[in-house]
Amino acid sequence: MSILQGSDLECVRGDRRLFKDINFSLEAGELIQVHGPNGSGKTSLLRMLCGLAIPAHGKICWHGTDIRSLKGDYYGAITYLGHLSGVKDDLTAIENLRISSALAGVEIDAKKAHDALQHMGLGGRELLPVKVLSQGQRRRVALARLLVCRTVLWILDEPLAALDSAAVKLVQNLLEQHLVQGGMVVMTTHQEIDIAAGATHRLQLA
Amino acid sequence: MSILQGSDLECVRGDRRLFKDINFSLEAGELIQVHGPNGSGKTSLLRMLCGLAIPAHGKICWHGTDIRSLKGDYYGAITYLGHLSGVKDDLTAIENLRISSALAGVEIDAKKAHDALQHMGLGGRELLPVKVLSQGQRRRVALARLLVCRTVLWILDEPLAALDSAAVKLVQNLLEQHLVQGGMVVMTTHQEIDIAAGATHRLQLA
Amino acid sequence: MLPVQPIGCNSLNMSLWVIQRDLLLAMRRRADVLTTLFFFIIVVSLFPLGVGPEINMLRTMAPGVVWVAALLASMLSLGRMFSSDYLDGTLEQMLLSPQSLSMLVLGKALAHWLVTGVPLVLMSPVLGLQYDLSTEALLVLTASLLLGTPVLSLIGAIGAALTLGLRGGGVLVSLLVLPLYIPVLIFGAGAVEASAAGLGAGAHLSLLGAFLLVSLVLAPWAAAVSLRISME
Amino acid sequence: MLPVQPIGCNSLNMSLWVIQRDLLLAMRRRADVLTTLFFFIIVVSLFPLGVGPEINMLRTMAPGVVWVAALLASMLSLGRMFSSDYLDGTLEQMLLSPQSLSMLVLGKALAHWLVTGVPLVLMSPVLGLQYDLSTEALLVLTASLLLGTPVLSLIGAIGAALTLGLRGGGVLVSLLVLPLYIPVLIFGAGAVEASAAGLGAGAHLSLLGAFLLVSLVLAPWAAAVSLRISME
Amino acid sequence: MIWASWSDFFSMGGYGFYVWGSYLVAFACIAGEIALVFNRKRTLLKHLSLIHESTKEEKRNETTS
Amino acid sequence: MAINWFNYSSPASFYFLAGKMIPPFTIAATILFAVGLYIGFFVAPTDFQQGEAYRIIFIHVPAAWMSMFLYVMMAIWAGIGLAFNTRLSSMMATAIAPTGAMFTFLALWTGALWGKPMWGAWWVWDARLTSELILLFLYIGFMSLQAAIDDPRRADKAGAVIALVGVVNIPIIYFSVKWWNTLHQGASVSITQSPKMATTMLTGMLIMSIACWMYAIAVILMRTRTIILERERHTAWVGELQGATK
Ligand code: HEM
Ligand SMILES: Nc1ncnc2c1ncn2[C@@H]1O[C@H](COP(=O)(O)OP(=O)(O)OP(=O)(O)O)[C@@H](O)[C@H]1O
Ligand SMILES: Nc1ncnc2c1ncn2[C@@H]1O[C@H](COP(=O)(O)OP(=O)(O)OP(=O)(O)O)[C@@H](O)[C@H]1O
Ligand SMILES: [Mg+2]
Ligand SMILES: [Mg+2]
Repeated sequence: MSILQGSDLECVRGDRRLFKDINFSLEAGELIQVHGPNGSGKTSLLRMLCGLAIPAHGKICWHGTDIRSLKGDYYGAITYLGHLSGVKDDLTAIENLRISSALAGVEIDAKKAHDALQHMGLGGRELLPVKVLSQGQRRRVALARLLVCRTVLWILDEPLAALDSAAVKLVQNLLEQHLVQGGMVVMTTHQEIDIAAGATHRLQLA
Repeated sequence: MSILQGSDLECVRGDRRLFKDINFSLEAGELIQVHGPNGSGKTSLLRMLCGLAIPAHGKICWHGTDIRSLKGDYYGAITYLGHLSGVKDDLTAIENLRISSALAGVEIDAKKAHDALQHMGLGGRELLPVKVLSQGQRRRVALARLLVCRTVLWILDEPLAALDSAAVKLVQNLLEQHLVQGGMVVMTTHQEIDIAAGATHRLQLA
Repeated sequence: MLPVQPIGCNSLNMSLWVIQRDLLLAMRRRADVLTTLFFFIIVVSLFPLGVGPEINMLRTMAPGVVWVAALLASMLSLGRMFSSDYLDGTLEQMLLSPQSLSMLVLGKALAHWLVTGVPLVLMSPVLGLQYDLSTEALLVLTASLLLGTPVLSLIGAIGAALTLGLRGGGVLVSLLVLPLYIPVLIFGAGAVEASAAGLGAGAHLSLLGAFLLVSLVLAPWAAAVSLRISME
Repeated sequence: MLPVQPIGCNSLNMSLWVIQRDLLLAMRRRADVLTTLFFFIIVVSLFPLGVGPEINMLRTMAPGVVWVAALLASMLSLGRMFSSDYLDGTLEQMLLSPQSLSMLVLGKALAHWLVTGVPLVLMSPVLGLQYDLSTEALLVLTASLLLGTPVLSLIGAIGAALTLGLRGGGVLVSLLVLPLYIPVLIFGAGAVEASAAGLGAGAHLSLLGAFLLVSLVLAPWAAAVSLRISME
Repeated sequence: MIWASWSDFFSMGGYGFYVWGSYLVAFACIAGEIALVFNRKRTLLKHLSLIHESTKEEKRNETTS
Repeated sequence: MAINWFNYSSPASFYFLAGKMIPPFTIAATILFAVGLYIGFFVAPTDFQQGEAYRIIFIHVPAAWMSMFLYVMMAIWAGIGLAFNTRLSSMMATAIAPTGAMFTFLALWTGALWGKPMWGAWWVWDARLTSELILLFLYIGFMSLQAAIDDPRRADKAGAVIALVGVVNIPIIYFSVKWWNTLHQGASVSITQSPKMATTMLTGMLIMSIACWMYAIAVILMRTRTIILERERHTAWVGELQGATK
C-alpha cells in the first residue's frame, strides 16, 4: 500500500468531463509531475488531492484511509500552493511568511522567517509591503513557506510561473532536498524541470 | 530618428533606484526583448512605455514627440498586456474580447471575435464565463486581443506565463507575423523564445 | 503598415459601450440590482422597528428616512464602480484608450445610476405609502429622487476613483462622499417637507436640478483626474 | 522522515494568531478603524438633516437611529472579513489548516468586533448627547451596544462566509444578514426606550446577553460550515 | 479690576464650568498639538540618525575591505 | 539683499527659511494670547444679557474663523500642488489639515459649552452647527485619504482633489445663517457695517484671532519642516544635515 493513492479518479466541470480513470500512487521520496495542455484539468486534480474539490468518481487515500474522513490530520501533512499566491498585499514579506506558517501549524520567529526569505533572494525586501514587490518576488514570498514547513506532501500548482532562472534553480534544489529527506511532491508546470533525486513519475492528462 | 525612442531613462521605486541610463530605439519591424531577474524593473519599464508611470528622469518619444504630450494619439497606436489579464470573470470570452477591443478603439462583431478565439484554441469555450476557465485559457482570452487590434506597437509583459507549449508556438507565430507587417514589439519573458523574422534587440536590466 | 488611428469609434460611442458593458455585467448577476433595491427597502422598513409605530411621527420622519436610505444604498454600491475593473486590469486598458477618459467615466456613472438609482426611484412611492404620505408628497418625493440620485452616482464616482485600491476603501469612500452628499440630502428631503407644509417644492427641486447640471459637467472630469492619480 | 503532526500550536493559539494578524492588518491601515467609526457618526448625524431639527422628535428617534447606524456600520465592514483572504488565496490555506476552522472563524469575528464594534460603543454616548438623551438613557444605550455589537459581528460572519466570491456580495450580504440582525435591533433600541419610559432595561439587556452567548457558540460553527461550502 | 475676588473670578458668575471647560480644552488641544509635532520630529530624527549611522558603517567597511 | 523667492520654493531652502521664521511667530503668538486673554478676562465688561458665559466668545469665534480660513488655505495650496506639481505647496496643505481639524473641533467644543447655558442644549441641529460638523468630516476625510495612501505623491494629488471638491462647503457655512433662519448668531463683524458690540470685546476677539493666526502659522511651519525631512530623507542635503548635527 502506498502512502498517497488515487484510484479511478474522474473530474467533471460543468458539462465537460476533464478526465477519468486516473490512477496513481506515491511513495516516500517520489515526485509526480502532472502534464497536460491548458484546461486539461491539472489544477482540478490538484485541488482534489487537497480535499478542496470532490472527485465525481473514485477516491484518494492517505496511508490507506480516504482523505475525506481524515480532515485535519491530513491537512497537517500537506502544503498546497495554487495559482494564487495567498500573500497579503498590505503585510510585509516577513509578516506574510510568519502568519501563513502559523496558520499551517508551525510558529516561527522573525529571525527564521528572515533567513528563509533571504534564502529565496528577497534579502533587503523583507520589510516592504508585498504589494510593491514584483510578480516574481511575490511568488518567492509564497514559495518561502516550503522552507519553513515540515509537511511530507507538497502539492504545487505551477510553482515556476513568473520566476527567473535563478529562482527556478532554487526551487529545483528545494524539491531535490525534500525528496532526499523522504518527502513527496505532486506538481504541475509547463516549463521543463529535471529533478535528479528520487523517482519521478509522469502523469499525462488529456 | 527612430519611431520609438527612450533616452536616459531612470526608474525609482520607493527608496530604490531600479535602473538608470537606459537607452533604446525601435524601428518598424523590430522587437525588443527586456531581460532581467525578478524585480529588476521590467514591468516598471513597460508601464513607463505606456505612459502609466512617469520616469524619474529621461523621456520617451514616439515619432520624435514626448509621449506625455501625445496622450490619446499615442494610446491609439499601442496595445499593452500586463501581468493582469484585464478579463472580466463574469463575462464570456466573446464578450470580453469584443468589449476590450471596443475600449481600445476597434469595434468587432461576434463572428470576428469568435474566429479570433477559435484561433487561440478556445473553440467550444467562447460562451463560458471566463471565471470557470483555467489559468492558461484566461491568458489566451487576453492574448486574443492581439489578433483583432490594429495597433503598431505591442507592449507585452510575460505573454507566455501559464501557457502550454502549443500556445507558446501560437504567440510566437503571431509576433513574427506582426513584425513582418512592419509592427513593433517590446516584451519581457523568463522563458526562451526565438523569433525568426525582423531584428531582435536585447535589453538587459540589472 | 498597420493604420495608426483606430476607426469607427468616437467618445460618445465609447460611453455607450461602457454603459452597455456595465449593464451586461449587472444582468449577468441580476442579484446585484435586486440587492441594492432590497437594501433600500430593508433600511426604510427597519426604522419603524427601531423607533416605534406612532404614525404622526413616522409621517414627519418619512422623507428623511427614505432619502437617507437612498443615499446609503447608492453609496454602498460605489465600491463596485471601479474596483473590479481595477483588480483585473481592465482599468489600465481604459486609461490607455485613445478616447477621452471623462466620457468613459461618465458612462460608468450613468450605468451605476441605471443599476442602482432607477430602481430606488421606482420603488420610493410604495415605501412612501407605508409611511402614510399624501399623494402630492409622494410625487414630490419621487421627483426629488429622480433629480437627486444621478448626482449621488456622479459625486460618488469621484470618491470611488480616489479610494481605488486602498484597503478599507469601502468605508473610506463613505467618509469622503457623505459630506458631499449632504446638500443633496437637505434639499431632497426639504422638497418633500416644503410641499407637505404647503410651501411648494419648486425652489428645492430647481436647486436639485442645478446640482445635477453642475455635477454632470464637473464630476466626470474630476473623477477622470482622480483615476489617473490613483493608477499612477 | 519529516514529522507529520505540526507542533507548538493548538486551536486557541490559532485564534490568537488570527486576531493578532487581523489587528495588524487593521493597524497597517489605521484609517480603517477610524473610517467605520466616522461612518457611524456621519449616519447618525445625517438623520436630523433629513428629518428636521425638532428636539422632541429627535429624542424619541435617538435609540432607533443610533442602533440602525451601528448595525449598518458593522454590516458594511463585513465584506472585509473574508473577501480579501479569499481573493489572494489565504482562505484556501486556512481551510487546509490542521486546526479547527471554527476557532479561526471565531478569531476573525472577534477581530472584526475589536476593530469595528468597540469604537462604536465608545462613541455612542457622545452621539446620544447630540440627541439630548438623559444620562441614564446614555448608559443603557452604551450597555446595549456593548452586548449587541459582538452579536452583529458573529452573525455577520455567517453572512460574509456564505456570500464569499459572489459578485455583488457586499449588498447580498446585507440582505442575508439584516433579517437576522433585527431581533438585536429591536431589543437593543427597546432597552433604551424602556429605560426612558421608566420601565427598567434589565429584561432587554439580559435577552441581549443571551443572544450573545448563543451566537458565540453557534455562529463560528455555522460560519465555518458556510466557508467550506463557499470554497468547494 | 472687574472681579471682586479670585473665587468670583473662578466661578464666572455661575458659568465657571462652561467658560473654564472651553479654555482648558482649548489650551490642552494646543499643547497636545505642539507635543505631537515635536514628538513626530524627534522620532524622525532618531530614525534618520540610525540610517545615517548604518550608511557610515557601510562606507567604513568598504574602505577597510 | 535680494531674496530669490524661486529658490525658497524648493523644499531644502524652505526648510531653513521656515526654521528662521518659527521663533518670531511663536513669540508673537505667546504675547498676543497673553494680551488677548487679559483683555477678555480682566478688561471686557460683563455682558448684560449673557452674563459671564459670553467670555467663551474670545476662543469660540477665533477658532470658528480659523477653521474656515485654514480649509480654504489648505485647498489653495493643494490645488497649486496639483496644477503645477510643486511639492512644497502640497506639503503645506498636508501640514495645515491637522491644525484646521483641531480648530474645527475647538469651535464645536466651545460652541457646545456655550450652547448649554444659552440655549439649554449641548447641540441643536441648526444649519451653521451642522455645516461646521461637516467641515470636521471634510478635514478628517482629507487626512484619512492621505493616510491610506503610501506613495506621498499620489497622496498629495488625491488629497488635492477632495480638498477642492470640499470647498463648496465653506460658503454654505458662512451664509447658512442668512439662508436659514436659525438659532445661531449672525455675523456681527463685517467690513460694511459698523460693529455692534462693545469695542473692548471686539478688540479682545480680534487680538485673540490674530494670536490664533500666529500660532497656526508657527505650528504649521514646524509640521511642514518635519514633513520635508520625512519626504527628503534620502537626499544629500538631509544626510549632510544629519552629519552636521552629529
Ligand atoms: C456647537 C455649537 C456651535 C458651532 C459649531 C458654532 C460655529 C460658529 C461658526 C462657524 C462661527 C463663525 C461664523 C462667521 O464668522 O460668520 C461662529 C461664530 C459665532 N458664534 Fe458660534 N457656534 C456654536 C455655538 C454658539 C453659541 C451657543 C453661541 C452663543 C450663544 C455662539 C455665538 C457665536 C458668535 C457671537 C459668533 C460670531 C459671529 C460673528 O461675529 O461673525 N456660537 N460660530
Ligand atoms: N462550468 C464549466 N463548464 C464547462 N467547462 C468547464 C466548467 N468549469 C470548468 N470547465 C473547464 O474545466 C477546465 C479546468 O481546468 P483546470 O483549471 O484544471 O486546467 P489546468 O490543467 O490547470 O490548465 P492550466 O494549464 O491552464 O492551468 C477548463 O478546461 C475549463 O474550461
Ligand atoms: N516602495 C518601494 N520601495 C522599495 N522598493 C520598491 C518599492 N516599490 C517597488 N520596489 C521594487 O521595485 C521593483 C519592481 O520591479 P518590477 O515589478 O518592475 O520587476 P520585474 O522586472 O517586472 O520583475 P518580475 O520578473 O518579477 O515581474 C521590485 O524589485 C520592488 O521590490
Ligand atoms: Mg491550472
Ligand atoms: Mg514584472
